[in-house]
Amino acid sequence: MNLLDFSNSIEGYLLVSSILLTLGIFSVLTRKNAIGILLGVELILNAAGINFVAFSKFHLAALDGQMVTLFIILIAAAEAAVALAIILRFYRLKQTIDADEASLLRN
Amino acid sequence: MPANSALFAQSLTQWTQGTWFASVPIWVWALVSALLVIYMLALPFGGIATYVERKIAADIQDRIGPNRVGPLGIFQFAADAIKMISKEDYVPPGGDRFLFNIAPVLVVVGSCAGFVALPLAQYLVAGDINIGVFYIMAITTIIAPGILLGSWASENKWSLLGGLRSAAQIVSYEIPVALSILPVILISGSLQMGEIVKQQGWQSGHFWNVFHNPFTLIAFFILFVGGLAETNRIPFDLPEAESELVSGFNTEFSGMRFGLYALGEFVDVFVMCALVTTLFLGGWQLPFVELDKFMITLPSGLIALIQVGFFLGKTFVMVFVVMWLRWTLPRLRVDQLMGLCWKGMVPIALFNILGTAIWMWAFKGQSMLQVALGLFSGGGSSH
Amino acid sequence: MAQSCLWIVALPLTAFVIQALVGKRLPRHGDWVSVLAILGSFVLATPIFLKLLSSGHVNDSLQFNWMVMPGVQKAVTITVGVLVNNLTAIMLFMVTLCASLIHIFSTGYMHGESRYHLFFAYISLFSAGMLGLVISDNLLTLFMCWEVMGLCSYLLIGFYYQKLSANHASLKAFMTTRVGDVMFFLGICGLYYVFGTSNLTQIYEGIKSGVGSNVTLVGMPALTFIGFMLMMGTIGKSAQFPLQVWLPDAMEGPTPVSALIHAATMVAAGVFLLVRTYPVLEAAQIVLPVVATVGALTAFLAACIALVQVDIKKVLAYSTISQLGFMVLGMGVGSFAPGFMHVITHACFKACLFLASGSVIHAVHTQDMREMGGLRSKMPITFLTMFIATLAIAGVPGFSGFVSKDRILGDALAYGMTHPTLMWIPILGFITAGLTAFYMFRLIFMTFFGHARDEHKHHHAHESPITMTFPLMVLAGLSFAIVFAGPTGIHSIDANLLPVHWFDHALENVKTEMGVKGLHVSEEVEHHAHSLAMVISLVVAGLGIFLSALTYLKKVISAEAFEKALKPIHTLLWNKYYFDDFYIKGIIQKLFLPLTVVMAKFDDKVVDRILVDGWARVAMVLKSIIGKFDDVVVDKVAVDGSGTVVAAGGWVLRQLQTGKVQQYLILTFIVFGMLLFYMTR
Amino acid sequence: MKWILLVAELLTVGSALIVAINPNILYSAVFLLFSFLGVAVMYLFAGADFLAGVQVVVYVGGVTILILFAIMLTQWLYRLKLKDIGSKFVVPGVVLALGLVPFLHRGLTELGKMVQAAPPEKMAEFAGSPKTALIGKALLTNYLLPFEAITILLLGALVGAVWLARPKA
Repeated sequence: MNLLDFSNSIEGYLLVSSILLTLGIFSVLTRKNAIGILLGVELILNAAGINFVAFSKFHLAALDGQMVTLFIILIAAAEAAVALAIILRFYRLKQTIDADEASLLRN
Repeated sequence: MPANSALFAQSLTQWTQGTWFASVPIWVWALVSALLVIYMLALPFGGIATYVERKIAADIQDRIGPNRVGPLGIFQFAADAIKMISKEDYVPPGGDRFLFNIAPVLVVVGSCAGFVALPLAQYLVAGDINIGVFYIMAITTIIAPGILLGSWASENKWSLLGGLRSAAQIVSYEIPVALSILPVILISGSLQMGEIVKQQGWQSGHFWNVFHNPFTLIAFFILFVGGLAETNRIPFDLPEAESELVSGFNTEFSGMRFGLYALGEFVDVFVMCALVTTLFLGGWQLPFVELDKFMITLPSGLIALIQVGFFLGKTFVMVFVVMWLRWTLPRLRVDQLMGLCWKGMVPIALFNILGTAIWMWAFKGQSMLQVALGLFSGGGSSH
Repeated sequence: MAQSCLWIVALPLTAFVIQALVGKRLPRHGDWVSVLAILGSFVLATPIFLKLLSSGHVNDSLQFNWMVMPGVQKAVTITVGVLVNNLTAIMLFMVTLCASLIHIFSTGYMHGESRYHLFFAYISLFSAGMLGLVISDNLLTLFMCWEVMGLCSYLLIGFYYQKLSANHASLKAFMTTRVGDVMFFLGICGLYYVFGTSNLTQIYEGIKSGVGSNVTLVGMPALTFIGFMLMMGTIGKSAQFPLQVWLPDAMEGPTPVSALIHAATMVAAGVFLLVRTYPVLEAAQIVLPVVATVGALTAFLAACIALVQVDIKKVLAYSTISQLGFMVLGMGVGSFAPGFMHVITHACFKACLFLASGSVIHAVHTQDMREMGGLRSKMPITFLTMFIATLAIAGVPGFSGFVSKDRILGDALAYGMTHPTLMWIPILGFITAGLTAFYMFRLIFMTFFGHARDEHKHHHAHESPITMTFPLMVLAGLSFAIVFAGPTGIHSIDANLLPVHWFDHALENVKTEMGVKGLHVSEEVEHHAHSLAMVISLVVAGLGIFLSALTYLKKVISAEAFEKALKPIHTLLWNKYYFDDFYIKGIIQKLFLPLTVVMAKFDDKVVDRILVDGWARVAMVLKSIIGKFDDVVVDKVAVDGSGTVVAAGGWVLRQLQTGKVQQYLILTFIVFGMLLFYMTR
Repeated sequence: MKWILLVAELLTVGSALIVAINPNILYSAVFLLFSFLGVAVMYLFAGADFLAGVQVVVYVGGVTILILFAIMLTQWLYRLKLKDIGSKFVVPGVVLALGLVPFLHRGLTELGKMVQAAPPEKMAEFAGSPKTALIGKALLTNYLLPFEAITILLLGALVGAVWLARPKA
């Protein structure tokens, strides 16, 4: 059986993605915890991915959007790995992961 | 309608032309059959497997094993189930109740969801998704967070260590497993499990994928060992190493939650073995027999039964091997485990992919069997 | 066929790579790699030769683009490839045969040497170069292989690099051949200029259709210039007058090298170049007589020198030069087929001679014939084979040398009859033939007959191992006339007696397809000349043998007396006509050294003093001016001013940077919101 | 079948909400997982079967586990010091986020109107076709350069992460 052949409208996707983006921004801004910021970033990336996929089906009916989403996912994976490595390093340095503490380059 | 849908769905829609059945959309039947498969197969298997394992353990260790409940203690698992259900539902006070509750559910869901794509017979498959293999690989990854969260939620050093080990181990062994599946994908050119199985038939010329070429033979073993590691079975059961961590990630779990963990593990083992069977051992295909010949004569239901029989037979042989290993092999160290994965299996799996690609290119996708036959009959016989 | 030719070249090349990289670590220092490789080439070359024998005609070619260069009008595409015709087939067979035999010989001769593997690496590379030269269908790749062979010759002559003389000899060989090679390259450029290609087949076609007959280059007809240049290449490579000085010194190398490179193949490559480009030479009218003159002169002078040499290898070296002179002479007078045939026959018997001498040297550990003698009983196989080869080179009927040399002389005689002014060319040829017989038998007698002059060495002498004698036997077997023509080799008789004419058939075919006119004289003149030439050459050969027998065997005539009587000539010959002194003392010291001195003076006075130092002064003055400007204007005003400005701005902006990620993000998002507002308004 | 999509969307949004507002970073991570799953189902319904699989494998199997690891390694475990709302930017964050919603929705919906929807039969045909083979072809033809670039990027990220997180020398 093929799970793919259902017809629906694009607005739902757009709404969801915009909400995800908003929430992502929110959590990026309000978290003190660096990992929390990372979570927000992941949400934002997902919002972007949803947009691309939606448009690739409803607007183009072609594969391009999905390719972009694929690349987004891969880049997100790399970003998560590096970010978490950095966070661990930072933790080892300062015994905390409060993003505000990462201000050695201030002024 | 896509090619291989549920047998019930097809035949029902044929039998019930004009009745109200016909008005019911196809996916309902697919869903029904999926649920049937899961609840008629997964849960009983989980139960019986415990009993069988204990019996096998007893035989290997020259004991009698469970023999009280029922003849040969055959109802032991029912007793276990009752005991588990009736036990006190205990959550460690310092623990995190919410995570403690959802963790086992994640594990069970992750392992049971794999059933959906398993082709029990040519037409008896809940959902023959066109990314079937990939779907199973994906959905079984939910197990890892389940174990990790559960181990964390029960406030316990041993549990946490076990959970961390398990997560690391599962994430690492995802890679050789996926890489050793790729050769089969190269051969069959499809991720659809029904398709993969159909191509391993006797009539399609090349035999089971294990014997397709030397590299798939290696890949088969890598997939099997990696499956052992992913399901935390001996010799890779560091997450629940009794001698080091009390009982690993499920130390604090008791009652039905522990039951869920156990069920999840057994079902995961079954799914892994079924995956191995489907990809490499020809699934429901009968060896040396072209089933399509009989299709005309036999009733389709009987065919389905034969195929299911063969599928389950092969799968249970693999499961038996798993249990046998459990009581045979010692446990690895953590560094040995990771070393085996990253230094041993991943390179070999990559080499397999390359070799299979070269083989497909060199012999135009013929199996060793076909090549040999082609040699004897003079000239490559391409089906 | 062409592909197999590629393999023929590729095998020794791979052998070279293997030997050069890991040869030392292989068992037996990996000589088997080279031997197997060259034997494989031989096995591959044989079917081509057999096809030639059976069908009498082979022609196949293979081409692919090497480089495509954007030209002025149209893109210039340089194609390289393989051209297999009868010449190629014969040469391939000969070269692979000689090379494999000499490889086998070397396994015995070089045994226990240090840098054993390098020796085999070099000769493998050399074989690859020679075979590549033979099969290459255009002059560019031919030139490359030509240079590769030059390099190998250099490396192998200097193989015993501990010996100073060997170093000098290698340098001498390299430098001397350089002269010819540069000319040859100029010739290739000229061909490119005229025909727009370096592909031989296309050049043949162009010659047939008369292309370039009216093009002029550096003031003379282009084809003439090209012809001379190609001739210079030949002169350099196959040691013709006046560049013959390097070949005798090349004998510093190991004897198998002398046999392979400096007798059988490489020096013959020069003649092979003449053969390949023969249509061009014919089209250029006045080149061929010059070629003939050069050949005759070389043959005669070298033969004269060979009379007085006492080093066995030196004798052979000079005989090589003179035989090459014969070939060039043949080419010059237009006897195309015999000249090429002499290349082949000479390769066989000269390789045999050299290997035999190598075996002798191996036995007595000296190269001075005066210390040898009476070795016949000690080393019978060597003696027999060397004797056969000597008969061949001396031009005794029934042996291969006679066939080719007699025909060359016959054609030369006919040529002389038609052009009486050049009559002295055949005469020189005949004299040289006599001299050849004389000094060759002198060598034989001094080496093998008579009593042992050095008892010690004679005592220790012994027959060489089978690996060294087997090649001798094969090559001696190839020195019989029956291989190339009738049993006696006398053209006019056995033409109807027992026609063994594969060589002539092959050459006829290739002549037609190359469009070679060859020697054109009237029928009866030719027949007359040939019969006459046969008689004369028989007489002179017999005379030479007889005289040398009298002199060195029976001691009736005393060589010393002659030496006393003809002291000046002897010294002249002994010093090789002072050629080396002329080149070194004369050209290099008198010409080049003063030139370099003048150059140095010019560089010192003009370039350094005036240009460099003068410019320095100018620069000093400018510097001071610019320095002022820099201080006042640039530094004070521009740099410091802008610096203060930037510093102030930086202080202002720095207040923004709090190091708080989220604050930055907020700014970012505010800007983003403005953008959205602007866009969706 | 629409209701499955609806459930997925609700799951996504709801768990994203919890991710955003839950003070416990660990819960945020857990619900991020659910949100990812919902997004995967949405991909499935948008005709991106392969992408759904990739989403689950990479995010659920990879990123979530990484984040959980990081949390467990960096937080002081057993006195759950995980409460971390209360950065100074709550108010501007809330304002900014809420202020962004109308913009976004307006822009996106208008964009959705602006785009002329593809012809439905084409859309259905596209949505119905399995994507794996197509994506594979595209990766090796049109998207070869980005593909290679991504591989280099991943390699770099791998090495960099290992180097950053290496134990103290």
